[in-house]
Amino acid sequence: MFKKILVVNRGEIAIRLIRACREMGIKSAAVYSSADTFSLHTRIADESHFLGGAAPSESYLNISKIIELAKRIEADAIHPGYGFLSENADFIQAVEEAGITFIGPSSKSVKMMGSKTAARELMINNNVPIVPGTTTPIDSLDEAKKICEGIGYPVLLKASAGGGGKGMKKVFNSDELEEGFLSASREAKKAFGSSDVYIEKLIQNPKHIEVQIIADKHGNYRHLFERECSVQRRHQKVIEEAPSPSLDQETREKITLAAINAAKACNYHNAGTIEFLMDSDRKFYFLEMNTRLQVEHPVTELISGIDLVREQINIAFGKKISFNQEELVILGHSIEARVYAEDPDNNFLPTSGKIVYHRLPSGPGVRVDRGIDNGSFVGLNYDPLLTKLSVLGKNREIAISKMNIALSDYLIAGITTNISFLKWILKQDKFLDGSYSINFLEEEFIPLIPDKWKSFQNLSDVEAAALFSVLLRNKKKNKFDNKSQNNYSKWSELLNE
Amino acid sequence: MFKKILVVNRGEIAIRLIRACREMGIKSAAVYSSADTFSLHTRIADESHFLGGAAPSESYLNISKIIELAKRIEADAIHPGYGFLSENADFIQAVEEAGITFIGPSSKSVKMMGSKTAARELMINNNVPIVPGTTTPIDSLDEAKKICEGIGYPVLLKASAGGGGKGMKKVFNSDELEEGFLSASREAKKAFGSSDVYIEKLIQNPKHIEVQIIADKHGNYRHLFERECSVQRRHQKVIEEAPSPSLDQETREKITLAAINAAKACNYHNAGTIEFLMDSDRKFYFLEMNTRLQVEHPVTELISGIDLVREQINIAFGKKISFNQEELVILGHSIEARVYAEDPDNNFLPTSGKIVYHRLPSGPGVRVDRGIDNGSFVGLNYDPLLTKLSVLGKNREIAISKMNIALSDYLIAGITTNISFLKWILKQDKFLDGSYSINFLEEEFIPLIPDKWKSFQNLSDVEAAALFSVLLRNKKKNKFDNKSQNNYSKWSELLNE
Amino acid sequence: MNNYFVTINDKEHHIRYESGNSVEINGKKITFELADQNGFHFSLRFGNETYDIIKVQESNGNVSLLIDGIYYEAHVQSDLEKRAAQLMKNSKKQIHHVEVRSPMPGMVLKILKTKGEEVKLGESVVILEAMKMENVIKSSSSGIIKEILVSENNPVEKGAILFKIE
Amino acid sequence: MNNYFVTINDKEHHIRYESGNSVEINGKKITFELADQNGFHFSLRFGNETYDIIKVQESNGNVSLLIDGIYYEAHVQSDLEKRAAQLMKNSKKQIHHVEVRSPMPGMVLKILKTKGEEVKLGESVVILEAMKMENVIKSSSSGIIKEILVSENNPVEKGAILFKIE
Repeated sequence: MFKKILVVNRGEIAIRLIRACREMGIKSAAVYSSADTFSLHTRIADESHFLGGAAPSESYLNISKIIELAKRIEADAIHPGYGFLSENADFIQAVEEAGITFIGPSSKSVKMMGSKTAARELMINNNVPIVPGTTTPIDSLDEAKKICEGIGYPVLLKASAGGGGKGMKKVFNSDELEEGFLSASREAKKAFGSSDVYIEKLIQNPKHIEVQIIADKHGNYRHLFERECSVQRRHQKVIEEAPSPSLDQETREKITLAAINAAKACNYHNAGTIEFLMDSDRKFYFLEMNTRLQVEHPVTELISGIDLVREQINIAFGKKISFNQEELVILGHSIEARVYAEDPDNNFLPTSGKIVYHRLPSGPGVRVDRGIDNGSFVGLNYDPLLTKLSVLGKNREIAISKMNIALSDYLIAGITTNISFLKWILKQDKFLDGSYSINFLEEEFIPLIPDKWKSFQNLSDVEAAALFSVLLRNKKKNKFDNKSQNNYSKWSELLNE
Repeated sequence: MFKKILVVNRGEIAIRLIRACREMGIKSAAVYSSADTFSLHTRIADESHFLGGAAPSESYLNISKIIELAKRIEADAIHPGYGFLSENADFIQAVEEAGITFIGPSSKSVKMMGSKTAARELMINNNVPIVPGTTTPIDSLDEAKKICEGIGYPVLLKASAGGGGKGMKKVFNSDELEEGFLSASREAKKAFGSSDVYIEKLIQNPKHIEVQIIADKHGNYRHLFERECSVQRRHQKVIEEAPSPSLDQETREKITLAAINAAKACNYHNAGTIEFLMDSDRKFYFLEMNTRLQVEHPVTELISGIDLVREQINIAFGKKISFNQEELVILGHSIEARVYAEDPDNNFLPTSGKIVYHRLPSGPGVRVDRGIDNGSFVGLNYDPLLTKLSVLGKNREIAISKMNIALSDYLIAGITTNISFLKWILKQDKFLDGSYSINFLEEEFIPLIPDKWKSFQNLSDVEAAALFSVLLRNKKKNKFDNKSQNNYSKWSELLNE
Repeated sequence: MNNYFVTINDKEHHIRYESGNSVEINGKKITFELADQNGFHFSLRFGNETYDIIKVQESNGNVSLLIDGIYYEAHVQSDLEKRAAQLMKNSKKQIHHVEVRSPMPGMVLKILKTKGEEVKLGESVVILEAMKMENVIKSSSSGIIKEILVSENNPVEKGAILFKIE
Repeated sequence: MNNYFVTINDKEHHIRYESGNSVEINGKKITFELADQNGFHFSLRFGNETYDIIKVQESNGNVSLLIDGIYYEAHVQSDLEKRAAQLMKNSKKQIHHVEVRSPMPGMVLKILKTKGEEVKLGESVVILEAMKMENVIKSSSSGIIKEILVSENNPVEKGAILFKIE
């Protein structure tokens, strides 16, 4: 087995990977930027190495520094996690050329799937259904206009090299096209260095269904069922579940088969995810393939009993997949909620601060993947994901119930998070009956501004006023320790009269 | 379903039960003594009620107060947890007579199993193998001498009404009998109010194997496989696992059948545990039946996927068991470690203090059941169990590995715990190869005093000295906040020179 | 001063502090038990109900709390402050001003409204580039744009006023 | 004073504090990075190794830490204290006294040794009743019982001296 794995990531996923190494008796090496000097992942790894400044280009995205480090510390494998360099074919090629094993697919597979337009062509050739649209980047606004008239509005403009919702715009009629096209190109250029944009027919109110697959270097392919990730805000997933509440067994068989065909088409090995859009008739269309471990992999691990990271590492080493397709059964229903450092009351903009109090949820059926600890500072340099809460219940109703309890138990002080928002989602009819589409949040949540929380409060106004006043009373008697938080001036004024 | 369940317990098990109520949409009512005013279980319950003083007799053992409370708040069911009143037939009868459902067996079943000697007789009549010995209490030292000569030394003296190791003494020859008999009687009298003691043949180096069973009020009986709980110190379990590393399938079938026969013999309904001793030839002997939820139930829940508390509540309400015997498969290997407020360096005596920092372990396959939180005060009034860490892995090796990581991740400041001791256990050959018996800790650990930790340290002396000196250095520069801890006088002296 | 006014969901409640573990709210006396777990996290009991409370923020008399994980906000004033505010309000002839502030540092990419234009609650007013994303800043109030304090392609600090709405 | 002695596992190490993030140990200079997470929990890095350290206890120069969850203890002395201790030791003719203390409040049920009797490391000396259990107190040293300070059926406080061993 590998002697030492270099984990080129941070936050909760770095910790997930380091734990897997420790479990397998492999030495783990972490990396950190100047913004992560003592972040949790550096403390639990066997060793940790400084890369450079807080800007990703100086640290987590710096290919030459990472390759140099891997050689120097004699790491025989590199795990990229998700984001950062995980789908960067140049990086993978550099790793391969340095004689180090990349825990992931070959650079060739990644290249085949890296361009959305090339991937669409590949799917067409392999009988995987795709959304009608262009397979090559659009050169000009004129060309865009012609294409849109061809496939009919509404359409979706997408960055060719994109992901995570950046460079993605919906256009409902020809009047909106110009602004949408320019905005998408600008964002694409800034986020990915290429302003290439392509056009797709917009499937209205679709569900986001994705299939987890895994493949080894011996030509074995397995699927681990589907996940539903339609609870999205600006194309960022917020809550995921497995299995999907909307799939029947027939569609499950079709969609998992399509996913395996997609993986075979690019001669894939490693864990991977094939994303589909599904319309209300359960017709599904290939969206893209993520050639890496996915943020939401815990829900699949929980319902399948398979450790995907362990499989990834074994596969990269040349071992075969440890299970047969027939052995897998769906063990229950799993839900994941992403706890972000962002403020639902303030356009979901990222928040920062020092975590002065952190109470994790616990109990049967609760899994916590977290990147933070008491005392951690959360800055604005990186993805605002703090913690993933996942639950496993015998059925969906129990899973929702467990998630509600876990979210209530999770207390964080010192930074604003989206926990209240997550709890709000779990109470919505469209979520409870499973009918939600990817437009759910935009339709249901956004119009509530600014009174969105009130419907959710379960104390009467008098009860709440009483609670506030008792805390005031307490403060009057015992001066607060204001060292770790700010903005207390007014409160103090009130009490010092 | 029940409208409101009164949970008559405290600590981690009260929290486990309150969570189950919340999951099932049942109102939960907690109780507390003056030592538990704001303990975690009172905060997560829907309502909480004061019982009385810190002494258990004034609160958690006060039958009349509890019955009065249950009536007043209109609880339609009572869950006793484990310990306290959970196996008190008088209490159960009082609950039954008050027209409230007891979530547990009938008082009649408990009475049948409550006296160890009566239980032994019942087992003999139902073809469940028992350890040779007396079935009636011993009246005098003379009688004890005669019996011991009959069954042969070594013998074990046990309190008839006992449990948890109290009133239990090993006697290896006739010289030791008098002291052992008197000591066992004394302890029995103090702990249980009755000095009745009986005598059993001592099985040397046995394993403690117990079978989880569950039965409903419709005559359905199921077993949920076995647990091995041989890692014991003074008859208190420390680490448990499921399945047992020492059982073969043939013995598993025999012992689970014997367990179901034992449960049938007392016309049982509810979750219950039949404890056996198993010798090196895998011959097993009935030890006792615990007519309640067991501390170590999480390992069974993890390997079976069954929620035992949910089943208990449904069964008490009159529902049938939710699964068939054939549906159950062993999903993996599970281990539980009990984190106690006790000092392994000081005869394992209980410790107390305020928890000023609490970092819970997390990650895939880790379950945490805890009764404490940041800021909790741990006193000496009750059982020193703080937290149960349980893990599920595909096999025993992975489970051990996960437990090692969980124990490393679990940091507690403000109170001495046995975490180091638990880590020590997980490194021992006899634990790793599964050959340990119930004498394991006494034979392996106790002789190490007082240098037991040194073999376990993985830093060189110089490295450790460097760490100590850096902390000293830091202290010199930045004065500590000494408010929450004491005993810093000398340290301050050192630095103020 | 022992008199305070707590406004929640636009309803004002009169609080009078009593001695010991009791306060009077709207003339009704209530008793409580309170535990300060660590300065930010409190446990509070009224009767049989126990609440875990996390203080989220407080500034200018606006206090927000998570009570058993659910978000509440209130405006807290002493009677002195209340009278002062009343006077201010009268002198300003009850014109309601709202400032739309930048929630984070970034670059103003586009300003979608002009001075004097009408704007509705929730309508987009500025596109701010931050975190490599284009973030749409929406108006937190309806009214007329009175003043625009930023310009396109210029950076803004967190908390900087973008617009004033009347 | 910048000179200290840290004794771990009976080996003494000489520490000299340097300026900035470095100390000298046994003549070798090492640099470090340290983060005080909350007064009890520290993160410390030497080279590529990062340690999570929890302070367990400190009294009379004896310091115990959990370093990545593993227990370590050390005796820390300044050079002044070291010299004082040496003098004390010489004046007492190197007789080593050990006191066996009660680890918790309880009732002395039985005393198993008499004055002048020999006792071995780990041997039982007292049976203490506490928490409704009979707790056997073992000797933390070998030697001769010099003095017994408690009697049967009498209560003892936590930390009270039970025996002195010479």
